[in-house]
Amino acid sequence: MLEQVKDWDDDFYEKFKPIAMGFVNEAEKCLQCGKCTGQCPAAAVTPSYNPRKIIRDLVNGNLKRVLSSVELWQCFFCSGCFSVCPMDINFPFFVFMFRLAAMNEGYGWEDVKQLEGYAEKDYLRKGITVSTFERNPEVVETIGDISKIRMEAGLPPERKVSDRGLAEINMISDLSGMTSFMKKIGGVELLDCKTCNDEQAKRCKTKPLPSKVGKIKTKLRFYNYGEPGGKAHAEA
Amino acid sequence: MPRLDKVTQIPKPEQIFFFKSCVASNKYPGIESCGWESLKILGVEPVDSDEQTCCGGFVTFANVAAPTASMPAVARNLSLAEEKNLDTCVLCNGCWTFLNEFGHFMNHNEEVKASVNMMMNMMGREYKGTSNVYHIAEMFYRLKDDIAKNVKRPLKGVKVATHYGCHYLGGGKYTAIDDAQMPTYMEELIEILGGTVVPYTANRECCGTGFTQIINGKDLSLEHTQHKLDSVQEADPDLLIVQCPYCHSQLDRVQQQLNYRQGANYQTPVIHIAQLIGLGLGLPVPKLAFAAHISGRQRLEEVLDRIGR
Amino acid sequence: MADNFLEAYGKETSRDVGTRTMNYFRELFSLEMPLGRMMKMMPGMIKFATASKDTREDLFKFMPQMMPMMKQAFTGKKEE
Amino acid sequence: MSKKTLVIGGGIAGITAAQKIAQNGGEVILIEKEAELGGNFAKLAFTFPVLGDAKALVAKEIDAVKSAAGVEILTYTTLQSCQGSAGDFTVELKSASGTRSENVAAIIVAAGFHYMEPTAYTEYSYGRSKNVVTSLEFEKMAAENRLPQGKARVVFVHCVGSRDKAKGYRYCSKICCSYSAKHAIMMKKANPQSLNYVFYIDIRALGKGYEEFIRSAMEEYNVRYIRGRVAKVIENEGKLIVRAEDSLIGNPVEVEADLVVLASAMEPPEGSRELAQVLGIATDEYGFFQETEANVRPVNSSKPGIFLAGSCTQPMEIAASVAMGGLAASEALTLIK
Repeated sequence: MLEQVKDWDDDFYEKFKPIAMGFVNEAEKCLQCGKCTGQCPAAAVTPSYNPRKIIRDLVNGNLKRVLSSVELWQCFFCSGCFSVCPMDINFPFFVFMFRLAAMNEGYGWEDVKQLEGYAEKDYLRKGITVSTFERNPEVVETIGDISKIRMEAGLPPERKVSDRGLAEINMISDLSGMTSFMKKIGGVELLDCKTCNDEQAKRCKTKPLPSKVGKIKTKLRFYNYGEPGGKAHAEA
Repeated sequence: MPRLDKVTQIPKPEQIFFFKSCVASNKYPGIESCGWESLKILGVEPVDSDEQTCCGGFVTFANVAAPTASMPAVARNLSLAEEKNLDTCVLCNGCWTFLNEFGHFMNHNEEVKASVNMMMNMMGREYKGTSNVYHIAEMFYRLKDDIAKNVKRPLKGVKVATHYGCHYLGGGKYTAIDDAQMPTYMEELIEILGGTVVPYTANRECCGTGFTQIINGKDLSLEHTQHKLDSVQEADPDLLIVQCPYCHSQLDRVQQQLNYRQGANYQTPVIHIAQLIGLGLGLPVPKLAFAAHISGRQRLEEVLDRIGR
Repeated sequence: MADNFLEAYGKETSRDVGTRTMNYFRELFSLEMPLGRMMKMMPGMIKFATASKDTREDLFKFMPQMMPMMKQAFTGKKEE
Repeated sequence: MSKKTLVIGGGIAGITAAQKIAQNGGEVILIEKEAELGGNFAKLAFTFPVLGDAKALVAKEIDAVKSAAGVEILTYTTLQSCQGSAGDFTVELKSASGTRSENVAAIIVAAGFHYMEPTAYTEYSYGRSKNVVTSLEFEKMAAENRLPQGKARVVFVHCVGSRDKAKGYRYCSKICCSYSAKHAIMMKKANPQSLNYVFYIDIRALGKGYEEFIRSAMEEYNVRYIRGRVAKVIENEGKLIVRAEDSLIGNPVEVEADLVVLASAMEPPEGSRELAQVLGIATDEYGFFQETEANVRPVNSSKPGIFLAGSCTQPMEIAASVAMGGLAASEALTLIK
């Protein structure tokens, strides 16, 4: 499909850099050498994912393509690209910043929704992001009761964060807007898988999730950077 | 090769703020107890605080909130160590990178620091940026001479493979104590404890957790971890050493999942560097809390039988 | 349903998306404290004050610092 | 007043400058810190873009300068100090037998360059695997007939140390594209069964015959050019696994190679900053000697009477070094006559 270069927001990157709190830097120096993609674990399993192309589109200002892509949500945050980058571009920082931008456009909420529980139930209520609760029955069967193991190791049966500590992180959450942001996530209306045709279902990264009526409607993301790979797609 | 100039900068303090990790506390308590006890044996008194929470990086990298929510949480956790005038020792690569990176941003951006401090002041705290953050593996490498003196349970004939973890070496391109592509300090520690280092091809590959990919992009995550585990399996080590509880959880738990899903047979015990040091320093077996491990439990028992319980 | 991102966006250009994104981040990362933002923070502060006795005391200690900011937020002027 | 010229460096630029001055009746002292003349040129097997016998070519030039009247050649000699101004410099030369003082009218600096040791590139397993070599080591292997035999895969990696802010230099070393093509051709000629892959970012083949030379590598010698910087080289059971992105397709690729050749960057000669300090001339941010004006005064250093020649000013090929040596000689001659 033909894209119009005049539609690109050419100076977006220059405008964005100073307000991004120092998280988004150096992308203008990108040589397009491909060293990042060459060592990327995500690119090795799904060829459509390509940090080099995403950086290119960001600098060019082709925001429509970046923000509506599935690929933006496939980064492993391993920082391998940063560790080999000849120009010291810290790409993982770009990813979480532009994921925020994509969410502002209505993309990717279904991915974040699966993580919201950790923040709300564990981080804010207990102060610890990972709880002792095991979802996998096989794990429970193998290891049994974790508090017993803790006690044998000479630790209290449960690690507890003091009430004062909890009050403080809750206030941080309220004051920094995290709480209201999470309310938004809670009210996300997910894609209705019944309306998808086969072709779209094949492209879809989203698995059916309980939907909830709310203000935000998620939009279908696209594989904008090539054909998706990976075992899941090979079988489909 | 470790960057010795960086290693010598690490102090050998009498006390250190022991920063607990979410995964280590709630999934693999052995990491917490071994880290605590080993530091004690090596002459560093760990100090903790029950006000310490999750480091706060999770919410930003999981996109449940903007980085503006992580910064005050990081500042708050660091201020706990600052109140005690101590440096911070973390167990987890994630904590290391988030505390370091966000701390770096606040220290270099006065405006952000001021706005974070406004929030801190409301809670009667202040973030100054004086506490250095060290990974427990860095501390162990700094204290390697003390470790050599205190080995009670030599790992004779135990084949050990290493996995460093991306958030330490990748994110710490300029701040970690070793080279991002060819690290060797864990190998040195293993040799000090008397173990045999087993190299394998995918050593510097990511564990595959992908931070949140294991939750919302499971297929990609498992495929990559399988690639890594295949390579480990080929080298056939008795123990796979990690220095990050999150890598630990991925490499340990995914083995079982793959065995179940595909009828594979991955049985490599995964243990944290703190547990390995604890093992070498002769901590009692319950303190190592191997009961919380899922894969290769039998092999772990065999190793314990061989080197003495 | 649209087949690709160009169809999904229709007549909107990347420039429109860029402007929207910039406005979003400007507000998100703004260190200004206008009235609206301060009001949004109020429930959180009240929650913190009612959590326990020592949290309330700490918050009250902060009040003298708070007043000029409130004033500024209400009047919209920076105090000399 | 002296009529002599001091030439620092016995590489092709210094040799040329000394010859030209001698041909015009001047006297030259040519100092070289190593045992032999010829510099980096003498370490090569072939020239490019025309595959000529490098050893024979440089030997001819060395013979010419050795037999030229009025040229005194001092090997194992370095410059100790330098005083005075254009037309009247007092220099102290240090060798194993002691120091000697000379009065010279002009100085030509032709200190050459150094191939960067890519030890910082741990991702390429350099120093860990014996099958990962620099291009200079490849030249040596070719001369000693130690190239891999049979159906070997050889990977050539461009831009190791060049165009790399993090681990090397930001500049382009200019000649690596061409000499990697030369090496690929040498490999194919020495072992017709070999399969050669060149990983590049851009191909920079400027000048007469260069583009055709690189095209001939692709067209006649079946060298496969893949656009993408190599990300990592891992050793596995004697084989090297090379991972990179084929960035024209946009897909990561893996090559199982027997030999990896790193085209390491040209960097300023060792001790260039110290030499510049002794002479009192300026260097650029990397340590190359700084010319007063890049376009019309390429051989004039920041100090009158001291002239620059060859690759100690910037990465350059042999032909350009020779031309610059000639120009420096004619500038020096104006001070003598």
